Amino acid sequence: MAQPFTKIMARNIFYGGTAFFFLLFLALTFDTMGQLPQRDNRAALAGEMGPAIAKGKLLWEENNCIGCHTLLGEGAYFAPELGNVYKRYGNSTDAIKAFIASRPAEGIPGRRSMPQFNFSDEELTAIAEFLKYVSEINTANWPPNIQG
Amino acid sequence: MKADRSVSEINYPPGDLAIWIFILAELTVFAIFFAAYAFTRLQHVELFNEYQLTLDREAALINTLALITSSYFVVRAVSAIKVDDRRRCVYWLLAALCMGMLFLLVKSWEYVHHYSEGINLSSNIFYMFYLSLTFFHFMHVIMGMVILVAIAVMAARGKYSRQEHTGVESGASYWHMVDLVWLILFPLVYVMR
Amino acid sequence: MKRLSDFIGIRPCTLIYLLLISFSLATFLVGKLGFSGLGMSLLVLLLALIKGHLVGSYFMGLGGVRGVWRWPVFIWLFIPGILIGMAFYLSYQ
Amino acid sequence: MQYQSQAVAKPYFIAAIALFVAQVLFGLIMGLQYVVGDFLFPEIPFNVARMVHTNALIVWLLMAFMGASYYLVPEEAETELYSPGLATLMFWVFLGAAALTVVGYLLLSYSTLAEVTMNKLLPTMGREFLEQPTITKIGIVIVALAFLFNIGMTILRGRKTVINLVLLLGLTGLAVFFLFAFYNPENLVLDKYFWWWVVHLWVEGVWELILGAILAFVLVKTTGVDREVIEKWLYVIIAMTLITGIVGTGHHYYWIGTPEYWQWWGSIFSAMEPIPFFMMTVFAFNIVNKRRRDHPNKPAMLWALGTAVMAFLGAGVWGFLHTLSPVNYYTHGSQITAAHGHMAFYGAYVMINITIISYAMPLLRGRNAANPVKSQVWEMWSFWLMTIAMVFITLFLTGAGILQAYLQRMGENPQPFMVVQEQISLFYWLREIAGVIFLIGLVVYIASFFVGQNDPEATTAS
Repeated sequence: MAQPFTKIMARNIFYGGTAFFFLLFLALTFDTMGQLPQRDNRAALAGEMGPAIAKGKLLWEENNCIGCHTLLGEGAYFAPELGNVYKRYGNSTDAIKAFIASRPAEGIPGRRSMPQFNFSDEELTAIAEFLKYVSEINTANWPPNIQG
Repeated sequence: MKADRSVSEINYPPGDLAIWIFILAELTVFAIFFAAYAFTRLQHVELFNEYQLTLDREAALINTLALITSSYFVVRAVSAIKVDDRRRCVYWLLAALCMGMLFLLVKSWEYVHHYSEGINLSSNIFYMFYLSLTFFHFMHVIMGMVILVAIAVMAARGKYSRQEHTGVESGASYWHMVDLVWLILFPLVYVMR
Repeated sequence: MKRLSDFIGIRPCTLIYLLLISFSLATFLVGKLGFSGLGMSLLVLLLALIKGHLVGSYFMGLGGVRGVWRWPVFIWLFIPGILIGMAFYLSYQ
Repeated sequence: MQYQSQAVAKPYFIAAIALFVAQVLFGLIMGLQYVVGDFLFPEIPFNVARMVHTNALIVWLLMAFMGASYYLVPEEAETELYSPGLATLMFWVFLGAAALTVVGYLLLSYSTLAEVTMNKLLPTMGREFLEQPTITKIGIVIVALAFLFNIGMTILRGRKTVINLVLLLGLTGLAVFFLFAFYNPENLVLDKYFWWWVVHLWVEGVWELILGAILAFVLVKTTGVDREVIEKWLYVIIAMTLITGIVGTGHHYYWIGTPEYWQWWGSIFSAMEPIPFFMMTVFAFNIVNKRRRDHPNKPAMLWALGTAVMAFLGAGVWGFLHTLSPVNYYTHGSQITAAHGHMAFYGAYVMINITIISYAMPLLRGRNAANPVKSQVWEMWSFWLMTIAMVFITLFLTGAGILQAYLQRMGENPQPFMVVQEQISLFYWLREIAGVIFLIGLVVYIASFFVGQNDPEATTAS
């Protein structure tokens, strides 16, 4: 006698299992959405610097920073992690601004170099405030150390 | 019960192979979760022992009895269909569903109680495990009940018989799996300390 | 099991059911009476594993199966059982 | 080729291969920039090369999926395509949008491109893999909808096989989850959370349905094994894929501001993600062993088996390597991720597309079943060259990643990122060499379409 193994049963398990685990995923997502206010530093977004942070994020995106850097570990792996750069630079937005502004337009011979983006001071402030906001997200102690 | 196959020639479990692959996958997830619970407890023994006492053991006992009883009813339902007694098969399945419903009610009541105390997955590592394990199992009970409803309807429509009852056996196997998981979960999370 | 159930005059599955119920009550009592400690924990674990084996063998019907399919539930109980036992043992060291 | 309208697949396949070449060339540029930092700077900075590399990959995989669908759906449904004209039109729209986007990447600075395409109206640009201008994204949605309509109507009109339904489900999921690309809140954590609904639920979710359906189709065709057997295993495998893969999304939610329980949920479920890949490997070899005939198209069979093995290695094994949260704590965002990404994409999606191209192209070019022997030999050489090169790329990147994690994130004196990069540059050189061999393999692959074309077609006996 052979083991019964029918296509109908396999199909039912596929649909049932998929629906089941998608619902589970939605339930966990629902819980996560409830927890995020305690972790994602949204107070900063609602605060005085909120507009600057939002502008900084847009500048971050429109200059494709993620194409070289990682942010909270996601992105390209060509240039340093920036999720904690504010802390790495001694909790200083000015240091971040100075670094970005000082990149040579023609690069550094033989080495990787960040392009010169010719940002205005206001834009530099926005980016630095965005990076400060990111550094204050609760990331479960990642990265392991200040080097990112 | 008429033995239509002698014991020695059966070398596959009752029900469809596909449901067994599914059962094994589910059991694996639970096994990893159980081991993770035990080893995480090792690092937080006092915390686990303290918060374990906040759980409602009476409710868990009722739930254990409910699931064992419903599993037993499902066994009777399979026996019934094997002698072509469709009516009784449906009755046993309905009885099993009632027990499942009891489980859901009691467990929901527990959840409401936790919720009113502001306990959630992020409260501490014990509640994280307790809620994850029981909620994941809770969803399995719902899933199992959906399956039982489906086979009860099919049985009532006369889709199963003495010769062809793989569907009943498949659903029964899944339901026993749900019971089996709880039989480990109950002592591990509620009693062992 | 069959012979015993014949002797008492109930179905084998009913006998298993009664065993499961009594084991569960015993487990509950251990908690209710506030017993703790390594010995008690391992005893409760053993009861749980036996219950699991009864469900696997008699309710799921794997006890009467030849070959590999006889074993998945047993193995499933065995491996986590060992791991849980080990973790509790270590927590008392 | 049994239905005239299957021919619309051909331009899709050709364009896919052309974009594949572009992808690999830009990959080599990036590989060189890793060790010669100022290479092509500031003309093609790294971020631009990377955008072209990853976006070309995504677009060519999508193109090949569409080509595969246009090829296999009519044959499965046993009817002509609902609208071959729409399929051809959409091909040109898609190709045009892709070409314009790449030209935009290369000729304009990214911020200018954002300005020209009015990103501020609905900012969606500048997130990894979703760098396309918003207007391109809208174009992708339109093309995808037209494509789904065409395929859906064809299936509705004809025979509804499991392969067709699973494929349609996968493609629908692809379109639906892409919509999350348009959700880009100011809150970075929310942004990242739902960004993964595109990226993860694509590659570890619905794309695997597409992969499974294409693989099943090729196996049905080349082995002659009973369709019933293949279809029920297809269901079991994709069931396992989604059971583990959906909650497995949690392995991306360890360190991005999401609650810590994801470390458990993500670890446990993603630890099980290799299982469906393993099942797929076992399944493919079993079916081939049970074959009722020897199909003369040997490379197609080779690619099919290669997909099963390499997807398991790349997605399964290399994924498992760093999926557990205590490991991922040290490897997150390191070269380990890059290693996994390379082998998983090649093993699962590049290879499945080459499988269907390898199977379908001889037929689309008017042959009975297969290419001439010489062409097949070249193609099989390309298989080994590219696959082995990819194994080495992965191994070198893994070496780089382990060292990187060790020097930068562990130990007493963690060193800065750039200092560590200098120290592991040997691995990057070796990776680049393996990359060149991959390119040679790709050249051989393309050459296989042109060599020995006047020879007689291969038959089973040869």
